[in-house]
Amino acid sequence: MDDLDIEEGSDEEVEQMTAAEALAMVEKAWLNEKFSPELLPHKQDLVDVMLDQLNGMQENISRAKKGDLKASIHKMEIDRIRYVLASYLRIRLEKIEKFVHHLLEEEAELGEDVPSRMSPEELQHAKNFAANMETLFNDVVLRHMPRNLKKLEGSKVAASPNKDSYVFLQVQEQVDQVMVDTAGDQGDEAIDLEKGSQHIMRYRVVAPLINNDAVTLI
Amino acid sequence: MFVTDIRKEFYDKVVHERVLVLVAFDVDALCACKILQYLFQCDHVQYTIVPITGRQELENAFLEHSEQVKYVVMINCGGNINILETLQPAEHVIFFIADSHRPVDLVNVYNDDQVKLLMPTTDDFDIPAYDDLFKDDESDDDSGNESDSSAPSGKRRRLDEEVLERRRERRLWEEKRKQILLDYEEFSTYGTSSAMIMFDLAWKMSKDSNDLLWWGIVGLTDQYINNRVERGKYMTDVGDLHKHTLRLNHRNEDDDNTVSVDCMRIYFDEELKLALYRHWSLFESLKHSSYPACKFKMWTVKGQQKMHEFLADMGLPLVQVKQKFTSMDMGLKESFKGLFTASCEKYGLDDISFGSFIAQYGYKNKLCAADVVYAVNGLMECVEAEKSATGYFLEALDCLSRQNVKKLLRGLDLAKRQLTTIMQTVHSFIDMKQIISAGPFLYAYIPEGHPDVKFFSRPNCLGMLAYFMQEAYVATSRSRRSTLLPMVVAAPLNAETGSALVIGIPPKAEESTKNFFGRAFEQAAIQTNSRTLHDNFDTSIIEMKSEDRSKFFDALISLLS
Amino acid sequence: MYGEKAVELIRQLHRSPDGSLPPFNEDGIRQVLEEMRVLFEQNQADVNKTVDGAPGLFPGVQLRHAALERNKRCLLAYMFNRMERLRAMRWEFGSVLPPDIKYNLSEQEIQWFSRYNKSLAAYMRSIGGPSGGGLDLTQDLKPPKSLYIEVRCLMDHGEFETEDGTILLLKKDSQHFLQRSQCEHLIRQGVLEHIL
Amino acid sequence: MFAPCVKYPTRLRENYFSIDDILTTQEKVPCKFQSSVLGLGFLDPGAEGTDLAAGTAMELPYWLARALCSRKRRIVTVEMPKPYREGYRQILSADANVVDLHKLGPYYYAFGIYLQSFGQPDAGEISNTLLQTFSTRFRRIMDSAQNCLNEDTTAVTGKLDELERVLFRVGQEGLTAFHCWQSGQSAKIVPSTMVTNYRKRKRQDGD
Repeated sequence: MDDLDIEEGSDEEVEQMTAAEALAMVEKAWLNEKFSPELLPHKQDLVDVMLDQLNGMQENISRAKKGDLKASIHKMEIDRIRYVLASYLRIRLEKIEKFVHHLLEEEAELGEDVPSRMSPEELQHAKNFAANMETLFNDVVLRHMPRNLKKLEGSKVAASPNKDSYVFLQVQEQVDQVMVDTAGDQGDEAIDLEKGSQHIMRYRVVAPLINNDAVTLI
Repeated sequence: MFVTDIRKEFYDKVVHERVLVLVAFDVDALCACKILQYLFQCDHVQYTIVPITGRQELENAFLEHSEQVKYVVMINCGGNINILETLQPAEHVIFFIADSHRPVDLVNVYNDDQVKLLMPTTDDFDIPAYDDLFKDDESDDDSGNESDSSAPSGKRRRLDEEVLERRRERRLWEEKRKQILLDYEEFSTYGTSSAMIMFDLAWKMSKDSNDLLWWGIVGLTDQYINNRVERGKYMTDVGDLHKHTLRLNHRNEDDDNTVSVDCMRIYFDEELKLALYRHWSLFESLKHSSYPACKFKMWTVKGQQKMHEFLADMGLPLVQVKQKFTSMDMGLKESFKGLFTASCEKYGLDDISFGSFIAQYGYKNKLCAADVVYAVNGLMECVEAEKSATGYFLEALDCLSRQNVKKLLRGLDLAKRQLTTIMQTVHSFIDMKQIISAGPFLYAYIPEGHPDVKFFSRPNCLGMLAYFMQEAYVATSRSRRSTLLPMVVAAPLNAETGSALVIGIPPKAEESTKNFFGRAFEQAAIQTNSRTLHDNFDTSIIEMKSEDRSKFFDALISLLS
Repeated sequence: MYGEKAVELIRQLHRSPDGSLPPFNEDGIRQVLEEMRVLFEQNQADVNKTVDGAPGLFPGVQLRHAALERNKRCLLAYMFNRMERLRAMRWEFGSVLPPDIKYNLSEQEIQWFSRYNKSLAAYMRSIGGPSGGGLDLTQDLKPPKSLYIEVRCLMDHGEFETEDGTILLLKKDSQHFLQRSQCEHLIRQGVLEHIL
Repeated sequence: MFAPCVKYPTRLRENYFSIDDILTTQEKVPCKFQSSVLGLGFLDPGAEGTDLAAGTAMELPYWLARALCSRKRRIVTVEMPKPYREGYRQILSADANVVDLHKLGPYYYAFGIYLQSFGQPDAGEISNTLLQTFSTRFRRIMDSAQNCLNEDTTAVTGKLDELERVLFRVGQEGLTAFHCWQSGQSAKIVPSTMVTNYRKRKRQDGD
């Protein structure tokens, strides 16, 4: 990995990163996505850069000699990166399809300059998915129902993520005064999260901390 | 041609290529295949493995899989048949043959470009000289070419004399060649185990480990158990492997505790000729192992008594002997081997032990090489309908891996069933006096309808039966001549097609594994127009139409008398 | 009782094992829709009568309304859960369904499947931007342990061309050492078995 | 395997499309009509006449009972189903482990929670019983899930409610995964379960 030049990466944000750093970030995003009940904001730039990287490596390898041990190691590395990327995107896709109505509703309510959780391509697929589902339901049953029942009520049928589920996390940067509602009725309590410590907490409480990289899910 | 540097001339040639590996149905071949797989996997050599039961399948498999393949490895198949003539390969295809079957086909030996024989030069091949076999150029075409004598008529007479002289020489040469070939091909036998050859390769590449060594050991033990190697040669090979064992396991001697229980440990030990006793009861093992069973004549009341006496002499209570070996008293289990060998000497079972190896890994698994051979073979020749023959071949291949101990345990059970069937068949044949001395050889025919007959439709199991029967017959026979007689056993192969499997084995008295039945079967078949199929790579095993059996055997008797 | 036919559709799905789809019950759906039609018409009539001053009809309207909603929920749930299984099949079987599974689908479900296929393919192609060449998410389902793996052929599959143009014959009981990425999908489809 | 990435037990949560939820809300509640319902007499097989008379007692599925009995309207009044009444509650508190919960209602817990919505006087006690029963049985279920590998578990699961079965399965999957990992089998790429099941069924049909 290290001897491969990543400076060509088109995006400005990730321009200065080394390949190893980029990979570490993708892996972090992957784990967070894997353990979070809701869809997290997309990391399309990272994905694009990594894929670019993969294609570059692939080309290098195709030029390598037969039986070159280095080529084998690079191939292995490619497989591994591809797995992480594919798994990351797969998890997102499953959440998108599962919570499609919920996400599209949220999307519709977004302000002008608030970025979407989904990448444009993911959003397109989500729209297709919702439209396909509606077409199917309409054609087979809804169309034939009495007139006041013909509509698919998105808000009623939408499945939404359970933000009250518990997650394991590791603290990356010290965060003070996190409000946690304790079990029972004693009300809320504030705790400090020490760097490096690990916790089990309700997702709802720590969700904002994931987005600014203060904690990672494990 | 023979390869002298197996690493340079074989491995380095194929290391970046795709290889087709054709593997015959025997334990040695499986072990060799395992070692080769390991080496290929280390170096990312892409390969395809195809199980091969016989000559016909060899041809089919080559036809089907050879597209784009430049390198073919054959394990325990292909050595004793003319590969180029049989397979008609394209010119760029190169065959690497590790095959313990002897004699090696002479065209294979003398082809320098396409056929590379992976066989140790230390083996005794007795290859006839090239000039005695092949005569190049002119002499080849003048034999049939009368028409090209366009020489002027004046010189014709002298020429004619020259030609006559040349023809006479030619005829002599051909007669001599024929005789040489006859001598060379008279006996079929076996050479060095292919697993040993592959282990040697691994060692030369410094890739050897206890796992690979174990496969080498099991391959060699397969030859020993199934009478494919003479005792002397076996001892030499065991000595060789013993050195490797010491080298790879020396660390364990000093600090036993530092080695994780998951590691495999191999050590040399005197092993008893008691099949599977660690996984059975001593009593069952004694009954089912040909050596003690025949020594005691276990099928007679007197024999049984003698065995009980023997056990009592050893100081082993019958209860202990009859229960599972694993649950025998600790003390007895430890001292048993010493007691046993001592009593054996007293009872004339001098030949009860042989040098072999034991592998140990984990807490539970302690296996001796011979038992592994029985188990792998039991699995490979399983006759249950659940899987096809090739399916069981692959099961057997699997069970050699340490992580598949479960499959090996199943193999042990299947092996017990094989041995039980063999023992019962031998007993009933002896009781009913169904083993016939046909004159020049002993003969037994397993009739159809026998419930366990399907076991003997597999060559190796039929072989085990033949050797057990021969030993039992010799033990009961008063005439000393019986030890000088070879034996032929036939068993039904396929009831629908009405075919039988026939095997011939050399006389008991003979130390050598040389077997002349391959040639004899061939001639008897030709003389009687019997419908036979010489498909097995071991030429002393053939298939034939059951209807042709009597005329075939009549011819065989007169041929050998 | 109202809603019985509808819940029977749900029970049918509940009984059928994971990964299978019972035949599309067109007749059952028609019957539920018919029940809904009748319920609706009776309610219309009762509402009209109530507007005209007839007393005591409200409880009946209430009951029928609940039944209508229940029927709708069951029908949609029937459709949705079938769709979910079909979606899972896209990931497990690939873009072409076995014929006897296809046989159990309605025309509209087949259409849904091909639209889903199309949208998914378009999405996978778009990954990595226009120059990225896409990423097949149906591959790489397990973290790779090694570049090459040993596989065993469980059935006669015929010829198979690997990435580098090599042609292999995948014949039952032959065993091959191949690049993992090239044969993973065949393992998933049960053609090959991964040998450790 | 597409599923393993996100494993929320949505099966157990209320959801418009949930099969389990639909089946739970299909469970019967004993009801008594407070007002007569005109023209729907046929719903009660024991009734005479075209109307359902006030005072008629019959069991209605939960979804219907709920629609007819709320704070706003009381077309019916409800009683707790037998398995949630005092008698069974006592049995459960005596030894919850031996009770066949599946027989008491395949969705015993979920349905019990739904029943709370009627605001019956013994709602609190029912809720206590559910909690007690669950925590008593949970230990045992997890214990047996962790201790029978490759065994026929129908004897154990037969007496479990649907929620418990899901938990049992999760426990078993964990155990199998652990054993796979232990024996080095976890790296093995396996055919998709759908494909395996599909083939199995096909083979059976073939026989």
